[in-house]
Amino acid sequence: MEKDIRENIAWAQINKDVLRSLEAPRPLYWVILLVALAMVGVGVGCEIYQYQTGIGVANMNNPHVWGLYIATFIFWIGMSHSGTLLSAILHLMHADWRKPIYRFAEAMTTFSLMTAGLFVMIHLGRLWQFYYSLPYPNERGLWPNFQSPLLWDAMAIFTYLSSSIIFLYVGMIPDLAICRDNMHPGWRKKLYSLLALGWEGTDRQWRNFRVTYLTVACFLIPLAVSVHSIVASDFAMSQQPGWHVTSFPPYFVAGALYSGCAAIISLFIILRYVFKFEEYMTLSILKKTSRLTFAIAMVWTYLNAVEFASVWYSHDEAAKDVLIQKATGTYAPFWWMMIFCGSVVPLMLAFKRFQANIPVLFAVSLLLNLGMWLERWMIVAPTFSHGYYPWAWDHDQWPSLVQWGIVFGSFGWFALLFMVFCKVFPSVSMYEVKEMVYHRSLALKNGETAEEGVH
Amino acid sequence: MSRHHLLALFDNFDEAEAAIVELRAGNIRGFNPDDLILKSPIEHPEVEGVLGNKPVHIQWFTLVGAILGGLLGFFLISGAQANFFAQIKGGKPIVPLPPNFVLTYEMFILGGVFITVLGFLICAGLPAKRSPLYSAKVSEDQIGILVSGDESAIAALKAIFSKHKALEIQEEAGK
Amino acid sequence: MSVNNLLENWAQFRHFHPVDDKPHDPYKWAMSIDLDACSGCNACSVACYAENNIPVVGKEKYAHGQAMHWIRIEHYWDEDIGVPGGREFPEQGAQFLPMMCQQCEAAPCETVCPVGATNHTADGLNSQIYNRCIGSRYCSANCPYKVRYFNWYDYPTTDNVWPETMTRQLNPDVTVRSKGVMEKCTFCVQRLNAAMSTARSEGRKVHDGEVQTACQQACPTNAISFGNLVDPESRVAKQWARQQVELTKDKQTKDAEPGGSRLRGYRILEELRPYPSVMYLERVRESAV
Amino acid sequence: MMENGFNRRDFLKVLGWGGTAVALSGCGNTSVEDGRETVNSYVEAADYVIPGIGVYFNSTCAQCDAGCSIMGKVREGRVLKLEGNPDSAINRGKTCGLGQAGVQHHYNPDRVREPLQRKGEIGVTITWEKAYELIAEKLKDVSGEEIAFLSGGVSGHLKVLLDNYLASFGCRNHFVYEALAPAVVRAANKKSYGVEMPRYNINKAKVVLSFGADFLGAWVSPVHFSQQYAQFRKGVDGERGVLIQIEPKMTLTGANADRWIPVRPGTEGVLALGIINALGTAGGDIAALVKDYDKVRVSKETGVPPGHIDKIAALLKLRSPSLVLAGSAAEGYAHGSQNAAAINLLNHVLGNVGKTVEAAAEVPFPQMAPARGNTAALKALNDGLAAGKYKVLFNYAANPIFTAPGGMKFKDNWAKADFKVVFAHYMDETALQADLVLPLDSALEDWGTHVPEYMADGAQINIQQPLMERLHANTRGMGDILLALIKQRRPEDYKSYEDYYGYLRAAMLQNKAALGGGGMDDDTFWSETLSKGIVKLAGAATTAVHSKAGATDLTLPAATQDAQYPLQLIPAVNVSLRDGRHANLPWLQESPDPLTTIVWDSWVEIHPKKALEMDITEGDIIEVTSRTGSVKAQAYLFPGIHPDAISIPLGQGHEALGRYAKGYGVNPFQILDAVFDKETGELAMHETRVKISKTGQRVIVVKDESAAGAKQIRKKIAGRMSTDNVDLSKEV
Repeated sequence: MEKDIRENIAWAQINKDVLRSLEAPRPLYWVILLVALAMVGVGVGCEIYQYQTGIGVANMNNPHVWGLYIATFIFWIGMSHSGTLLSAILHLMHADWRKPIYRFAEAMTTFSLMTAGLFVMIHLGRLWQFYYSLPYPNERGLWPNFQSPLLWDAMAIFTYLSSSIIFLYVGMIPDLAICRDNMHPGWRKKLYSLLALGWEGTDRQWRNFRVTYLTVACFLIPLAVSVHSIVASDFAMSQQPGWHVTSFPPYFVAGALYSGCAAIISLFIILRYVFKFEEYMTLSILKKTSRLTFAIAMVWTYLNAVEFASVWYSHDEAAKDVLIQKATGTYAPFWWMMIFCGSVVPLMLAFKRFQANIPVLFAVSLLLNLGMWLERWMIVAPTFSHGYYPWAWDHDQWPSLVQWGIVFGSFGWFALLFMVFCKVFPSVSMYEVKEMVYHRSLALKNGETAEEGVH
Repeated sequence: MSRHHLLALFDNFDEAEAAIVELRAGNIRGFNPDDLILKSPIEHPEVEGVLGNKPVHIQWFTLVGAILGGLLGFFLISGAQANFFAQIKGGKPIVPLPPNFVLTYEMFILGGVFITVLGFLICAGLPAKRSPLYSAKVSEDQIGILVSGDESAIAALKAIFSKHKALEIQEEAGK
Repeated sequence: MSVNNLLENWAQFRHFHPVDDKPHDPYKWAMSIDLDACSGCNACSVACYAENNIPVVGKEKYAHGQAMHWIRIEHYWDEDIGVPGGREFPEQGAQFLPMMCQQCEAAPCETVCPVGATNHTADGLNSQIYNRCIGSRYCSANCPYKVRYFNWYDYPTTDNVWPETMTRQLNPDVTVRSKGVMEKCTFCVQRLNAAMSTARSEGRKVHDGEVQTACQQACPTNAISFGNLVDPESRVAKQWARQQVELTKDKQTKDAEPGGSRLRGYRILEELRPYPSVMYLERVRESAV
Repeated sequence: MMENGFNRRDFLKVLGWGGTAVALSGCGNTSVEDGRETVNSYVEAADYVIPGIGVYFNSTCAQCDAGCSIMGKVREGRVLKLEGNPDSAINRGKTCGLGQAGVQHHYNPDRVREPLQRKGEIGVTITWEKAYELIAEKLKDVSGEEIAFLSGGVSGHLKVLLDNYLASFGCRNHFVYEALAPAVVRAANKKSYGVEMPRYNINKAKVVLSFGADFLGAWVSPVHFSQQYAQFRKGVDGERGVLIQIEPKMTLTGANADRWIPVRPGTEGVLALGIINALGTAGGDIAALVKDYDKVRVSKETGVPPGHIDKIAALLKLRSPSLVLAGSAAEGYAHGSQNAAAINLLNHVLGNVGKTVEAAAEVPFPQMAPARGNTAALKALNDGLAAGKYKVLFNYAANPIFTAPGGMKFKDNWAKADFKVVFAHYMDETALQADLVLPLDSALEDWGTHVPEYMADGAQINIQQPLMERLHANTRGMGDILLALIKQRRPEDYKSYEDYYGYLRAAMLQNKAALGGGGMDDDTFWSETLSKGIVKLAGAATTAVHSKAGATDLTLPAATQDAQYPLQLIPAVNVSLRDGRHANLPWLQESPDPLTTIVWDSWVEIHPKKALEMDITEGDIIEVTSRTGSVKAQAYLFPGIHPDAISIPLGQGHEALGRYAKGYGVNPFQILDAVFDKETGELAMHETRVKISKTGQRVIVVKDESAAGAKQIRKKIAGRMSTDNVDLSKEV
């Protein structure tokens, strides 16, 4: 059996390999960065146009008051859940194969949350009044409406984003110290010195560090679940057919983990190549991630089926109409595409030969992400097109190029942030890889000793 | 009486552990076994037993933070509703419990996380000035044992370190 | 102090509305629309444009579904007309229906607004505060009737919406809404406020017929009645009472009568429990021809 | 809400009308001249000007000929909104959408603001003095017979002044033209009842049988009829009125009917006779007339199932009185007069005459009575122009180049007159072809008296008064222009009248006693008259209606087939746009057509069955070709039309008239054949036959109706009950 990591890898080598990623990536890195920058340019251009002209240029209308922005918002929120899955849940479960890959997954969490947050603002008709939705004491005595699921969203995202950043940062402190110790004097050294907070790896620091990390991880798990449940509440708490579904919160959480895992596979493959992390991001870990993704895909498929079945079995005519509309109406191609990408494509992952086949996995992960993006769109748009009030049905609304441009730009924005992060901070956790190597070599030694004892 | 600081670096972790055991058991005059600090590149829970009973208090910070966060959340929100939104919304009461519970929950977590991290910084003594006896090797692949003792104990300490194959022993005469 | 306030008045803050709340006093504005009288002529809609400074968006934006008509005239045909296997002609005519904000007592739009820009007023209106609105459009998303209209563009500065001389027609009692805010029928709140203010300064209540909404005033067939539901002598209150439609019910007692009620009053999508303030009277069809 | 307790003369003085010269502002409390606003002091404002409070002034709606009385809400010198005047017997405080949009004519950005003289292809701004001189010069060498004056319907003192002006040079060529007037019905009524327009008591009828009379939409006096209709629906003694509408294309009234019956276009008269036959109550020569119109034949010719005819007859017999109306769908044929006569005959047979068809009151000043517009006048003018009879042509309140049927070639003939003066609000199609364009005050800036063509209860004269100061300094009221012109001819007689206001006031005061002001002093009477906006004439004379049917020499032709042009074109009258003069009002353009909900465009209405035959779907651009011409417009599938007919609404398709009208839709007037009613010489609007073909292009129809196609999808949205199940007796 392949190993998750080579046990005899020298710790100094680990430092060297990871620190190299901060300085000398492959040329593809710069290509990605430039492409991302160009995409951001498109998005920003569209947003400036929309800001100045009015959100009507997105071609939304009555009843389609929400468009791709909200769908993409959910998509990015969903993507953020993978980091928590890998760093918090697997941490609690002592799955140590997460160690080489959790750092970038956490970074993904943070940056996809930031991207999602942007969409909330882009979506607003009066972006310049965004701060009205924040609960801050003011001389007018005005508060936001705490009953609104959108406000819960804001609170949850704020909590999640700040907790994620803290979690990411706290977990990175020992690595920052390594960077500090190894960098030549310069801005980087200053930055790392500042951020490392004087970490020396003393037993007191490690002791408190361990408890803190564990505690925050414990908080993060219910937080992550609550965040996507609350995003689901934006829909489930409303009265609209197709949204007012009890199973939405778990369904959203499953979808979030799913899309996050798929994104991790994509980024895994990219980082592995760009930063020459073949030693750490091994095929064995990839295989485990694929299996995890497959499992979550099946959970998602099940919850999807549950949603359809409960709608179908109910007497909620309006909700049933929306479901029929999804499957047979204007959105049918996208809906079936979603089913295909979300439920059929992951079946590939059940086959061993594909589980570590990089080209196949890359394609599959992109398709899964496409499927998950479509899923969010298929939650938002069909209900608007086919609500309670037949006079206000509109099956023909199509998002304008401005809308597509901003959605497109958001992927560039995410890639830009993520890639810059990976170049500035160690995207593989050095100290944890060392722990992994240490424990595995210990286990190996013990195993050998045990075997010797048998002989 | 001046105190001296010693930092010994080991690349064999078992030896380092053995050294600690010996230091603590040795009853060296002028050296308090609690004046021993382990510096390591990774976390060593198994060494902790050797280091003696050193409790962690972060969970108390967590508890207080979470409770405070939750209470603040609930009363801030309900108070704001009661004062400002003296208008009915959608047939719901002015202070509606389900949304307030959701927000209280979020604030509970937020308070918990923030105060835990605050507790971490306090308990771990961060941010800290780096001690003069520090080697970059400690963040790479070696374990450092930092001891401080009276001048009289130095020789005994050095002997124990050397016995356990310390790669390097740094010494500093402190205050 | 807010916590004191909270603790002292706790019971008051936990009242549910409208189900176990005190009735509105002294005003609860409500409407009733007789669909048998409504001829679908659109006069109400044009009057509403005139009264409430509603922008004319033009053909292109109308085509995108961005029309702003606060009150729209819908028509419904029998479902089996002009389709294969169905009847050839709509021999029963159409059923016209003026649809505007139903000023729900438990409005789905109110709870979801993140900034509290839409509220329930003491006289039973669903109000919209334009300068508080940030344009999240959640209210519209959650409106079952889809009667909220969003300012997709900055209409006051858009070409040919209010060019040079047209601006002088704008009603100074009503705001001209800018880009990015939600708007909807207000039951002509500017008229209500003026009437209530006059009545207050004269130490009395607004009496029935003293204030009319723009649509009601224009309606050539008097299909629209509007007034104070609290005042038992008002025409609207009498109509609601006669039709046995109760504001705080999601299922009217009369509908449980065996064989169905012989009364015409009903409210649209009542079963969703928004408790709308507009009662419609069913269209009548002659059975002899 | 009415506020009359102030001195009206102050108001007038403030508005610059108190007695100074015709024009200019200067002493007003606002000045909008040149787009500048003057800062006003409210310290010494007149007592009715309260900043922030709207004050209502009464006037008369000029949007159509119905003569509804309106109150304009005036605030800080601006008129903001029009409401109905509750004292008017015609509209009783109500208005239609068209009336509401009256302010948009006033504030329209495309109004003509200066007199324009043609110089080649462009219009050059000139002064009013120059314009008057030019007219005087052009009239100098022409005889009265060489002058023609084309106008829309006029009444009141304007008509008097106009008649006097034309008489001053012996001109008898006043052509009163309305493109959409019920002229054939008027003639038929005159024969059947002895009056052109009797009073129809819809509210007293238990059954209304309407042959294409869109009385809720655009026919005669829709706001008045809508009120009657509401009473009719409430019913007499709890018995709800029944409306049966018979027409080939569903109108708004048809959409409100209990039974809408599509009839083969042009066979309305046959059906009317068939119903008389089925009633079996007529005797004498009527019985003889209808004896051949048995159910089988009538059903075959009209396409109405025999069962329907029986049902209608049974209902009419059972419920009396009833009312039968002949509307524009029935009169628009070469045999339109015959159709109308046959329909009117039904009222006689049913004994409705004298009950639901009553004599209308008349204004005892024949010279003020409305000059009723028709299309025969246009034909006469057109013939004259074609023959080169007229050298100078005036045009007021009509847009003949837009509304004349294409078959008349009116635009070519128009050019044959040497000098054409157009009194215009806008540069419409006709004004564009003028040699001199004189800008008019809007209806909300002008003075006038109007005698409604259709009198509700009792006779009345409507007062029109300015609701605000002139928006543009260089426009003039039509009355003032006429006064200036007549002073050129008869300066002595008119020198005492400074302006039209002075003339009007003097003329009204002269007849003070007859106008109900006996015993009042002049100022009080005048002030009260203006404040009421209506002069009700108590005890005005009525002409009795004939209670006996007149001669019934009816000859109704059988429907013909035309293989080359298989479809009948029904030019539908849009409730808002009418003959196109309101197409530049954005509120109306954006107000959806009630039946199709289409906005800002024209469409070709076609029955789904026919569309299926021709493989046409909604939004296909189809070409409609008549013998006269062709137009292209989007198809709209609509089951409320006879499969042998198509319909295009009138009013769109402007090539001028400003930003809100130009370039939207098509103008079906262009393809109307010049066919005329045999008896009256009126244009037979529905007599054009067309063929249609697909062009292969398709558009998305811009409409309010949604993807659900106006269906309720199992929800109770627009509820409906049968009369069997409803208890209307105790309704409030």
